[in-house]
Amino acid sequence: MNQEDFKKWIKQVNERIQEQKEYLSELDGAIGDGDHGVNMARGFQEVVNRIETFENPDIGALLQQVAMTLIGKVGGASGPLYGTAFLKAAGVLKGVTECTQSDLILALEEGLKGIKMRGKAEVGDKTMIDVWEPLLSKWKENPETSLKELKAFTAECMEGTRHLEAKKGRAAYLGKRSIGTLDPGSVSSYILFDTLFSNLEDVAS
Amino acid sequence: MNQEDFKKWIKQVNERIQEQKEYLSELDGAIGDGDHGVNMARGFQEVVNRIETFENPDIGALLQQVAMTLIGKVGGASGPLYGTAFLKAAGVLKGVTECTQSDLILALEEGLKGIKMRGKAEVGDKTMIDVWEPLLSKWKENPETSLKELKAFTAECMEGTRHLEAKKGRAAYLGKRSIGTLDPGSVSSYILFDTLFSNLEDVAS
Amino acid sequence: MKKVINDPNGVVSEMLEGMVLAYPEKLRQLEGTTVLVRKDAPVTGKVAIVSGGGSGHEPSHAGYVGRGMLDAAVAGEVFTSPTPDQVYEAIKAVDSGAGVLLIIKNYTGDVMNFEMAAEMAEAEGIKVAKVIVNDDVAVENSTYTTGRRGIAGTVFVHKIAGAKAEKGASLEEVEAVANKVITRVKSMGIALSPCTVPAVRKPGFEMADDEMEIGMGIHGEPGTERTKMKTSREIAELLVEKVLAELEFTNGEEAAVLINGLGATPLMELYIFNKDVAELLKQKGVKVYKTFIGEYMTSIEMAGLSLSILKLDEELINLLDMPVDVVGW
Amino acid sequence: MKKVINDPNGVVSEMLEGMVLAYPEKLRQLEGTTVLVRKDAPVTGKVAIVSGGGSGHEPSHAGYVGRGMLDAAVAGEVFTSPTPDQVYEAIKAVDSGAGVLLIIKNYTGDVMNFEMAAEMAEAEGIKVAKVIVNDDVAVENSTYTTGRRGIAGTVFVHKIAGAKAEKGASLEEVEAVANKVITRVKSMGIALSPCTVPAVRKPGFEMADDEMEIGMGIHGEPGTERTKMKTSREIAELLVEKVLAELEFTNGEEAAVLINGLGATPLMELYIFNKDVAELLKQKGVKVYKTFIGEYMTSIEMAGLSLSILKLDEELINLLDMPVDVVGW
Ligand SMILES: Nc1ncnc2c1ncn2[C@@H]1O[C@H](COP(=O)(O)OP(=O)(O)O)[C@@H](O)[C@H]1O
Ligand SMILES: Nc1ncnc2c1ncn2[C@@H]1O[C@H](COP(=O)(O)OP(=O)(O)O)[C@@H](O)[C@H]1O
Ligand SMILES: [Mg+2]
Ligand SMILES: [Mg+2]
Ligand SMILES: [Mg+2]
Ligand SMILES: [Mg+2]
Repeated sequence: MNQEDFKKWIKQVNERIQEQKEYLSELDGAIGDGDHGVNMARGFQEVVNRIETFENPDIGALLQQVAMTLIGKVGGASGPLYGTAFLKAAGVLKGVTECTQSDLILALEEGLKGIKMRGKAEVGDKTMIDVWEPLLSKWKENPETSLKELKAFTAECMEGTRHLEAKKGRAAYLGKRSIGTLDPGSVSSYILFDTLFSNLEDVAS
Repeated sequence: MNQEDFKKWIKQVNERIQEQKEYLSELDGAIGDGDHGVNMARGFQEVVNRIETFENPDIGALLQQVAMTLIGKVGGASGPLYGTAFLKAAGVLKGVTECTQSDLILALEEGLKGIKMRGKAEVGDKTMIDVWEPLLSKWKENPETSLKELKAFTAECMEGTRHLEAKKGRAAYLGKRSIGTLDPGSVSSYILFDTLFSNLEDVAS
Repeated sequence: MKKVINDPNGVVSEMLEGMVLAYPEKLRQLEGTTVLVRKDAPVTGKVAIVSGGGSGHEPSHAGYVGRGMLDAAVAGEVFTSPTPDQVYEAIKAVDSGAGVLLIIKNYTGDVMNFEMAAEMAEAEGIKVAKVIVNDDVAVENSTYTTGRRGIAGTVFVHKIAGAKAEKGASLEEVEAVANKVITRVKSMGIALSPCTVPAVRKPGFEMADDEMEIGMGIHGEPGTERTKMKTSREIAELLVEKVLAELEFTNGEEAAVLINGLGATPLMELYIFNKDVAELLKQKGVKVYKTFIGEYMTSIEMAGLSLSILKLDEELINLLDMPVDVVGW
Repeated sequence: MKKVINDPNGVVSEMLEGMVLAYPEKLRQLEGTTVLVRKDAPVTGKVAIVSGGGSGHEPSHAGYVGRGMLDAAVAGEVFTSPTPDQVYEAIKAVDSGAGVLLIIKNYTGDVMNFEMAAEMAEAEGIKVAKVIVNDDVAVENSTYTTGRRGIAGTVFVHKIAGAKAEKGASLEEVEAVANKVITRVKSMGIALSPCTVPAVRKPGFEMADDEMEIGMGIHGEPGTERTKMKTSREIAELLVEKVLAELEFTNGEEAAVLINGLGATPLMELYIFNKDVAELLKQKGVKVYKTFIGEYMTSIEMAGLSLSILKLDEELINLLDMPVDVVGW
């Protein structure tokens, strides 16, 4: 993937976030404060506005800009978390203009570490980590996994948050009442990865 | 009518006010502040509680107590108005133990004067006066009018307030929007007179 | 009806009790009445000020009882003028011999009940003066009708007459400054939702999701007109125009602006509305001396707001700025 | 959604503008930010205090900016923590060299964004301390989870830390007294209706006419439990018990009580509720030093209330009683 592919991916993420804005907010309304869709839509729209004119082929530089925009525009819990994730990934891809699958996995793993460092949550706490962590371990351990399979697994991870009781983030205050609803951040993370895998399909074909 | 008949009348007025409490408040809700039923019900209930033990055969004394209770318990516009009406009527019937029809008309006329003095309204302003004034003039001019006819005329006067634009009281602020609803005070005055005429029928028979 | 109450018929007495329990250093209840007086009433040598009306307008009126404002507030049932005996008790309790000013909002009921109380007090030899507040420009002025209602602008009368009395002015002087405020303050309100009198248990009227009432009173009574919901800017244009039409600002006279929430409207909306009002006033060359935003004269839990503008002069500015020790200012 | 607004996505900036227009002698907006600072910031030699969070809690937080309380308030989007760059601008603008205390409510988003800002400021050589308020006893305390939320009790932290800083205390001392308040203040709330984030245009959840939520936060998030509507007395029993379970009053220690309206609940109901709370506290032998009733930390137009109790000592009493010059206290 080159800088153009990354740009395309980010734009597609934005499109899907805009489409799913109400759905994400509705999920957050059920177990949080109802703003996740609005937050993500505000942030990614601004990201897309800014990268439009981004010319530097350095993928790390691009992701660094994405990160700073998310940090400065999303707010809430998801802003620093996604922001930190992109920031850490950018560090890995600094100076890289053509990113291989293993570069990508490495960068995303750094991103996950950033999320965990910032938010101090673990797998099972009903957060976006419940998508990131199992997905990235699976991908790393089996780099040959088909994109189709990865997509299905991402969806599975997202679905898996439904029966969890939230331990971190706003939903944690609901205790057992948080069970039965998908974690909104896991849904936005699903969108991120699902779109990534679609893009990799395109790049491959 | 003796003191017992007056007591009976007042008790029956109270019964009907309690029955019609919500209706009176609803009318007041449409063009005023929605409390006329509550106000009248509170006041007349207290009146009945107090006259229960009233022994003095002096009708004026009885009405004086009714007046003071209404003044002290109803509040709003209707409290001072009905209170003043009863107070003035009480003045006419001071020392009277057996009240003739002409005594009664005289007392009610004084009551009407009290209402007009206190509230400074006139016929046509969409207030209780639109029942009191035409009814009492008719009765005074034709003392032979049958009770049945008087009852029908009272209802007519009350109905007549529907098409009027309010000029006094809270409904006045609605201007033309006050047209189309009965004046709540006219409905409570209708109850007062309709019950009086039923009582006179009983006394006569 | 969903309210944090116990007995729908006991709200007034429980509320007064709750206030006295909260502010025992400021307020005292006259036993057996619905009257709250300044803890230190009667204040020797000072003209006393009594106001009141139906309940449901909190913090009006008891929230303005204290040094620099009212000496007593008389609470009626919800939206129902208090009865003359209650007002009479208030007058007796606060008079120190210097006389008592009654500040009455122009509603038939309030006027009649306070007048009857004044007659009773005068019969006892107490000097009583009355002023009648009629700041609501939503209704046309007419001597043929009841005239205009008193709404949120009344709190400026409380504040300024209260300051004047605190400074030791005579009853005539306090009455005069109260009347001065009354001629110089104009108000108008709008509502987005009705309110529910606890004893009635349902709202006074219904309102669709895209409708608003213009020219709202403060008793849950309908306004003068119903329209489609407007933006803050449009509402500001409407109210500023109506209010300013009756106030001429010349020679750099300054204004006090009161943006009053009716109960359910959050401060966020009042602040946004103030932005629009302030911009319009600036455009029209009206200089704002001071802005007050919050709940001053409410209609239980009605959503909506009113705008009041008071045209100031030096005397009024000084009195407006005098310190007060009350709950609601 | 029926609100007095213009653009649902522009409420925060219009609101801040409206506040500055209303209180130009108190507040100043940092250009290009959503930060309001004391007019005279930075105050030479004084430790500065910065707080903030999502908008929708008005008068929190900008309503507490001024002499004796906060030096800056950072406003996020409605119910959304402000971003680190905004908090960083606030820190820079108010620091006079004596250091800056950040008062943060315990929400993942607030904590992370304020922490990132603190890291940025420290990298610039500014001394920064942080305290995290977690007064809401509705949620069980647990180190395994996020811990408890910060709700209305936060305003006591603002007030008391603000007074301490105003008196010239060092950053360490101000931080210490803030933490002292945090360990001694406990709160819990209930809600009768949901609220609507303007940009979302519909309520976060639904609620039947006879239902209430117990253990409500201040972001329109559901409470910990839903029950049938209760009376004021029953609610008071519930909240007083839960709050007192975590505060031991010994040796005649006194309490400050805050009865905070969430937005749509009228003062009438808060006063009635206070009657019940005051009676229960008396029964339990807790002496109330001072009661605060009104809207201090709201959830836009949500109906409901919270109870906060702060266990006082002499130091806290003195600081609580110090004068302030802010809009919301
Ligand atoms: N400590 C945390 N670690 C990882 N993810 C978290 C954490 N806290 C919250 N999240 C994620 O953030 C999402 C909520 O984001 P958002 O609604 O935008 O912020 P807020 O909760 O501040 O309103 C949750 O659904 C969850 O996936
Ligand atoms: N000036 C007046 N003269 C005569 N009757 C009046 C006057 N003002 C109001 N009323 C009567 O009082 C009724 C309203 O009474 P009520 O609702 O109890 O008092 P309020 O208007 O103070 O709420 C009106 O329907 C009208 O008949
Ligand atoms: Mg959220
Ligand atoms: Mg009425
Ligand atoms: Mg009334
Ligand atoms: Mg949020």
